[in-house]
Amino acid sequence: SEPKQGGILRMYHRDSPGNASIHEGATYSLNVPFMPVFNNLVIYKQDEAQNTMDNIVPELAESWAWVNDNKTLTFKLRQGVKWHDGKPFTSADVKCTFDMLMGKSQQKFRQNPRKAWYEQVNDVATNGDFEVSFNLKRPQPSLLALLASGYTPVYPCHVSPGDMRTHPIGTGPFKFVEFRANESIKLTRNTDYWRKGRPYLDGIEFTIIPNRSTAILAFVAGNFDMTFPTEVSIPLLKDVKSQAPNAICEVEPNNVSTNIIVNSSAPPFDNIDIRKAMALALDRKAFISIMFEGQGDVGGTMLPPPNGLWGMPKEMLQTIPGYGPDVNANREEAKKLMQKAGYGPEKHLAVKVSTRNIPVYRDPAVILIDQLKSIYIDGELDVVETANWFPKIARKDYMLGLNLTGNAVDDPDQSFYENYSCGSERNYTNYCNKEIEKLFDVQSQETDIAKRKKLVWDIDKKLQEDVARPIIFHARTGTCWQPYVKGVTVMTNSSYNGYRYEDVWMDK
Amino acid sequence: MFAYLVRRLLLMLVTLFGISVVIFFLLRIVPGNIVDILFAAAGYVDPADKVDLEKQLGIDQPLVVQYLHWIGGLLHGDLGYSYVSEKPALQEILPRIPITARLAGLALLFSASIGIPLGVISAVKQGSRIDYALRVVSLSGLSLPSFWLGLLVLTASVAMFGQMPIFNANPRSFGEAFATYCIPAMVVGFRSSALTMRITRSSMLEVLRQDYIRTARAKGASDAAVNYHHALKNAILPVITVIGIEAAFLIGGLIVTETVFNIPGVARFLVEAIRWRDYPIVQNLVMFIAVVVVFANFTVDMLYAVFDPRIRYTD
Amino acid sequence: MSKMLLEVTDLRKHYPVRAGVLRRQVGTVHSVDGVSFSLGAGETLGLVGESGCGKSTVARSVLRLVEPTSGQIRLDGEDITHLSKTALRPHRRSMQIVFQDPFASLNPRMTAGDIVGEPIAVHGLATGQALEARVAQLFEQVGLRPDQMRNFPHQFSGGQRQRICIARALALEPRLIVCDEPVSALDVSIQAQVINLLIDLQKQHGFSYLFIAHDLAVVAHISHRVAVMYLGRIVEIAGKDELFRNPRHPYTQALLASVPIANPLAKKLAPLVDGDVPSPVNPPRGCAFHTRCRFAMERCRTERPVLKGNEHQVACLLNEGTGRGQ
Amino acid sequence: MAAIDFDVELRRAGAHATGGWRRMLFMAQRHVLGAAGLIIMTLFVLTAVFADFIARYDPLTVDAARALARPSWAHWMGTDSFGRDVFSRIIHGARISLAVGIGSTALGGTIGVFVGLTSGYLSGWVDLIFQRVSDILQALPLLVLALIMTAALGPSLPNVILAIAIPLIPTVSRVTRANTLALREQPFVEAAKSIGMSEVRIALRHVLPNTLAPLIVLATAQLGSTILTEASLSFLGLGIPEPYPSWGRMLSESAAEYVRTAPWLVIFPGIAISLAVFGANLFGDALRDILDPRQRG
Amino acid sequence: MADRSDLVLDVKNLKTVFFTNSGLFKAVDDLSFTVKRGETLAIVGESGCGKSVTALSLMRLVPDPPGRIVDGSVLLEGTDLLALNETEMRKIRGNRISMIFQEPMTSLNPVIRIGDQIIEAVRLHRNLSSREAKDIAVEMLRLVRIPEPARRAKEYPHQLSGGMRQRAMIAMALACRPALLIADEPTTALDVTIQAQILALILDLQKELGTGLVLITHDLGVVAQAAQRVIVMYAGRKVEEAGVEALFAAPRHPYTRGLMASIPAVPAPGVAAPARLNEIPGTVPSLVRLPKGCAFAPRCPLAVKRCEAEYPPLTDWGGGHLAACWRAADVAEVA
Ligand SMILES: Nc1ncnc2c1ncn2[C@@H]1O[C@H](COP(=O)(O)OP(=O)(O)OP(=O)(O)O)[C@@H](O)[C@H]1O
Ligand SMILES: Nc1ncnc2c1ncn2[C@@H]1O[C@H](COP(=O)(O)OP(=O)(O)OP(=O)(O)O)[C@@H](O)[C@H]1O
Ligand SMILES: [Mg+2]
Ligand SMILES: [Mg+2]
Repeated sequence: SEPKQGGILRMYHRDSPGNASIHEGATYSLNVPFMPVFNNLVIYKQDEAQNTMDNIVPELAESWAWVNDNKTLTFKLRQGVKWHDGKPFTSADVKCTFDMLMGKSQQKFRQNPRKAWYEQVNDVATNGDFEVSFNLKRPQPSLLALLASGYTPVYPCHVSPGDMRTHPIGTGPFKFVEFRANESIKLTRNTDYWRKGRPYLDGIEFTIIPNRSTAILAFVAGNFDMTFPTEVSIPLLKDVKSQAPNAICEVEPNNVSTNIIVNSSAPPFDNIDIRKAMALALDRKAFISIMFEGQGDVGGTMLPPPNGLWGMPKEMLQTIPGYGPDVNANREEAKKLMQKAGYGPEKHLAVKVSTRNIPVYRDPAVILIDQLKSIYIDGELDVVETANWFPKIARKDYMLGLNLTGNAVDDPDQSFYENYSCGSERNYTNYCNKEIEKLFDVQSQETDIAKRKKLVWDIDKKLQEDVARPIIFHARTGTCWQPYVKGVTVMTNSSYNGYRYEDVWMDK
Repeated sequence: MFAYLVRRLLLMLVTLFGISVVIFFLLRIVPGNIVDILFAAAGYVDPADKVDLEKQLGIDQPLVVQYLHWIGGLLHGDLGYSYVSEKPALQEILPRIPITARLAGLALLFSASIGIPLGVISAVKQGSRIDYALRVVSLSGLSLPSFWLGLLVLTASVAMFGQMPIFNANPRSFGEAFATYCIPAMVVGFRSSALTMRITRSSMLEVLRQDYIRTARAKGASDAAVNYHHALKNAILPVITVIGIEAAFLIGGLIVTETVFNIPGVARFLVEAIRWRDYPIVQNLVMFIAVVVVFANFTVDMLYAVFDPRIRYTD
Repeated sequence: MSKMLLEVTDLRKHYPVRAGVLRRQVGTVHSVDGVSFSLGAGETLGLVGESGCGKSTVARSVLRLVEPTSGQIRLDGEDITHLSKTALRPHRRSMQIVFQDPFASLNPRMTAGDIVGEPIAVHGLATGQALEARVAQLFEQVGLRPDQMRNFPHQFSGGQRQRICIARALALEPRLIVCDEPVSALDVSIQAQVINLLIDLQKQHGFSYLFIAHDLAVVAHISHRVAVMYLGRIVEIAGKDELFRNPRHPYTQALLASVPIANPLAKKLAPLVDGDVPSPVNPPRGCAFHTRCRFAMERCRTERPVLKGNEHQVACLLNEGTGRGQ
Repeated sequence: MAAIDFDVELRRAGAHATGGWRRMLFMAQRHVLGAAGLIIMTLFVLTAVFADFIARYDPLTVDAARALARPSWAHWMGTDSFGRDVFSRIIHGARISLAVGIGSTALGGTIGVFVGLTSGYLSGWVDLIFQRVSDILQALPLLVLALIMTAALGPSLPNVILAIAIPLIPTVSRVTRANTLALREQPFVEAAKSIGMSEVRIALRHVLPNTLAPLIVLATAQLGSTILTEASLSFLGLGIPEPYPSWGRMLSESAAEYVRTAPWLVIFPGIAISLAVFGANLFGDALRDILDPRQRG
Repeated sequence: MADRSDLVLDVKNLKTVFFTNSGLFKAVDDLSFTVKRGETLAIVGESGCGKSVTALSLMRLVPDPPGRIVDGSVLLEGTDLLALNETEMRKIRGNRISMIFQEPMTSLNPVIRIGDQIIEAVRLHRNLSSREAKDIAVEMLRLVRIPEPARRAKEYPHQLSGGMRQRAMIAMALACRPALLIADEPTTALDVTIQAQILALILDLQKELGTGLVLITHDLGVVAQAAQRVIVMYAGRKVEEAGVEALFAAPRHPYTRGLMASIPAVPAPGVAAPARLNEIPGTVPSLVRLPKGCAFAPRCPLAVKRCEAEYPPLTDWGGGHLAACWRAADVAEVA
């Protein structure tokens, strides 16, 4: 049926975000409520489930072009767009935004977690009010993918970063109304939106409910039109289905990998044999069956196909130690390695497995510890409060850590550089392999997708074989909404990019 | 009396000062600060940024300076700014207080209005079936984890009415007000009503053994007059104390209940603030709670004097 | 009065009444307000007076269980008023106390044997077998069976408990025993047993007793000399016979007249005084008794009488300080 | 006048129950609820002590194949999502919960008694300071204090015990202090003083034993509430961490996801907690009746 | 016991027991006595012999459990109190029969004003406005010689001294002009000088109102001064009853005699050294394990075989002097 205008979409929010500034955060708790306030230069098509290069569409840019041997990316900007406070949008705003992201401007973000995305950008230049160019040090086709992420909104020049944290101003389909920490976030329709006829909704209201059972109960009871995206675990999904059979639920990968960070700079895991043995001991199927009742994916660094664009094919994956189907055989091999390292049935290796005090971290850690028992490793869980987690990891004050890595964009550049390049802030394991790093650059510059894929697979395989940061699984989670909610698309290879909500409408 | 009041107030100030020291330094002992958390949320840290941020928030200064700064501000009514929301702490705390206050008030009311009469009945009928039944019920009230009770209530409400009481700051109807405040208050109050009942019972039993009860009987007073006029008047004193102490414990119960019922009151806010190491919020909130508790105790003492003519704080 | 065992001179014990913001002292309970007396070896001094007049406070002060505000306590000529706790310890052996309430005087969680043996153990006078033997001997001395040593206080009757208390007091072979109303809580027929026991023990060992009671007849029975207290002061002190034959203070006379005589043919009771005892916080100025005294003169309201006389001392302004004759 | 069966009345009053066992049996009859509480407590303690023998499975062994099994002969209380046997976890959980309950009560109690005794005995400055400190501790709500403590120390068994124990101190010390002050006035304490006994010895030998009865009553009541506090801390994410199967965490975590789909995960830990707390309170109540001399009929 | 119509109280074979966990306490065993209008009957005996329980039994206030009146009758002005139901009894309590308790400190409700406590007693039984009741209350306070009665009526018990509290108790007990007043050790907790005042007051008022008085005490001195007739109790039983002069002149029961001898008297002049008192050896027996025969036998210097085997019946030795002793005849001789 035809989309209808009107209605306020009521959604619960899982957690109170610290502030309202998307650029200063690294959690989709920020993207979901505040993406609707903004526009990007370009954006992944919001009604397509899979983020691909082909699905990128213009937003504040009307068009883009790669010029100068693919070293310059030029955008023609949309005219007549107004910020929510009425000021006109121009190229200066774009320049301001990216200068700030690159740390080049006077004003500073309190935190700037994605600075590394613009490593290859020399500068951003304006050409009149409605054209900007990104000048690169070397070709980087995937820059466009990064710009299309929900993490890359354009900020207004005339609003300070501090104000953006408390009262964001954007050009997007919804205007920010209020944000009451731990309570609610309210958005209202931007009647002046440049895209005529959008959004359909009169507004969006998020009620912050950190307690999951309360939230789900409220959804089931009809207090909400939609759950927080990708927050419904598999067991809860069953619960929802049984209580509200009409609700529509989708379970999709969210491109978050659960992995083990290994401190290879200190004993015992400085010993590659022990690292390898550990990798061999993993029974990934068991993790997936326990955590997702089977609905999860085994893969390497990159999200596996078909949802992921860059993941290794299955056959290739199975050649990596530890990925073979015969778990017992793997573990026999692992035991040998352990014995080589001096451990055995009489002499167990005591290991601390550190992780955050959140079920999605803790639960796989419990399984991990159980699995390590089979190869003479006695794991002890070391639960760390969020506040102390990062400093602890940064201090290298751990042996094994169980970690979750979310990928904002299904693109190797984002994953590889961030997590595996020497000296990267988020390379928690300090894995540093100059040869592989060279390969990162090679694949990054490759414009031929097929060739790039090959390169990426090889890199991914090597990373797994080095046991830098063994990937256990890629999770899947559910999103549910009431049957009258239409136009929701749950993206299948990212959970950061699909929340513009301008196409969502309610049939009631 | 006046001298007593002044003395009490002075002691209260000493206590509050002590609390401010304890809470301030306790929080600083807790490893991790807001900067760590912010960067943990961002998943990265640039040491220079970190230093900048610490400077900006003033947490690089010596603790004593920070403490004096806080207290100095407090005395001028300036509670500082929340590290997280960057809004004035007062502005964050103030709107949440009435919500929790209403909940707490209702819970106490519920606790007293159920607990006291049942306690009297149970004491008067000591050893009877009613007594046993009431005691078992009240004990089960004390044995249920309050979050569990809250969840049960919510689940039952959804299962039976297909509706869940979701907090609404400005209830439009009585039903909504009931759902918003009364149900959670009853969940909290249930536990403390059990306590109130028990203490009323034992206090009544104690009083019923007193000589003056026998005197009242010897006058020919009826059971009702003996129990409610002569006994309860005396037995109520310890009950008041317990209800006063409950006021402090209530905060604990409210933390859990506000979480379960998703009520944006101060109790849950406090927990969030502790998680975020949002010192300005935590410090000021704890101080606020302490002031309430200290005043509750004070009120109890004053009530004592009202109910018991023997106590006339003359010194 | 050369060889006195106990000499108490101008003993005062004031308890502060505190009030106000700074808990400043706003008043004083004049529990004991200038008491002097002495007690010879083998002698019994009776101390009577109404409830709250400071008898127990005198007793406790003598034993240094409370610290006197001022005054002097000499035991065997040695001033013990200001001795430190350690210096006092050896003297503790010379003086012991028996309290009024035999129920509260015994630790309910100790056996009778342990209670009686404790002083001996504390002073390291005996251990093991010797200790046991000594306790058994003490039990026999106060008329208890040694096999009762293993029983707990609640298994004894009131009179027996008071015997345990006496045995405990005897354990250190003191020369002075302060008896603070030792028979007030006992049954009439048991009271006589305990008094007899005390008299017998005195005859055997030559103890001195400071014997406190509110019952004149009991005091009269056991004492050689009797002191009458009123509101923290001794108002009259004399040999027993003298005092009963010739009470000079109007208060003593009222006390004597108020004792109901167990003879229906005797003169009926006629209360000689009206009203209640004033509070020791604000004792009346002048003679403390003037508010109830039938013979109060103008002078009594302003002037405080002092104890006068030799053998028979009295603090009364009547008849030039000799009190009202019979 | 209605006929009165003296024998029946006497039996009811317990006159026939003389001597050790019969007396205890009578007490059990008179305080049925208390006896029930004692039995529950004893069972839990035995369970905790012999957990290794009673539990049929390792409480920590994960087994994907048997995840979320309903209660059956093989798994009396079913299994959780990790395929761990719920019965075994509850059995082992008794250790944790009782360790928390008894540990924190004992720790808080001991310190509280020490503080209360010293404070009541020394009075003066020490007393004044102790009292102010306990005022301060009392004005900080228990859960808030526990929250900050666990946040400070990290959630581990000893830390949780400590965090729960500290708020107990002021309560216990106040009761002890009040008792001490009352006992100090008792003639038997004065008698001890008069024989030249040292103050410390008097405090330990005469005062302490006589404050014990009310403290035991207080402790049994506190025992229950500490177990509940642990559950609440677990609910707020600050309780005993995995892999220890604490009842509180078992309940609070499965309550969120499995109330309807796998209710056995919620029901059994819930019952275990309530039963333990219930038992402790029942026993505490009866103890109070028995130990309180004024209650004796 | 000549004129029955003159009797206020006629107690027959009263038996009150306590069912306790250490056994059956026969606190009052087969007790009979009468009180005439305006007469004072004293009940003496040592602690625990059942005096208070007797009083409570008359008021039907024995705590149940553990206590129970199991036998006998209590006729107050002809009505058997033990046959009344609770509501009827309530109308009589505080009205026709009232009581003053042993402990003036604890027997008044600490949180209710003195005046109000008296007013309550009045209004429970008289259909009066609160104004009128208040006047009566103040009048009663004046009657018991409390200075400034109107002001005192507004005070709380703790503001009064012990003696005044006992006066207030008396005022409350007499507010409805009862036919019978029971005074259970009304002066034991007071000082001698105050005791003398209170006793004189009670006796005065009794004379004035013509009330029958049961005066319970263990002080033979008080008995001698106040009573017309005396009952001596030992271990729950009446062992002797006589007119006060007859009793003091020639006690017929060895216990009474022992009691009289063991009470220290203000000494006669001339006795220098303290003299031993006559003591009754042994201790009061527990009420649970009473000997089969005479309860006093184990302590009795005159005891013979028969005493241990058979309980002696109360026998009239002339002039209404009753005693329960096999050797009552010999007592006088020995004395
Ligand atoms: N620790 C104390 N603090 C304040 N006042 C006290 C204290 N001890 C005793 N007093 C007061 O001192 C006065 C005398 O008390 P004391 O106990 O010596 O009297 P007493 O003659 O022994 O009385 P009783 O016959 O009742 O035993 C009383 O008014 C009492 O209230
Ligand atoms: N509530 C009770 N429970 C059990 N036994 C009781 C109870 N009240 C009284 N008794 C018993 O009844 C007996 C008589 O007690 P009662 O109070 O009449 O003695 P009394 O003569 O008044 O003594 P006193 O002079 O001490 O007041 C006592 O031995 C006592 O043990
Ligand atoms: Mg005294
Ligand atoms: Mg009595």
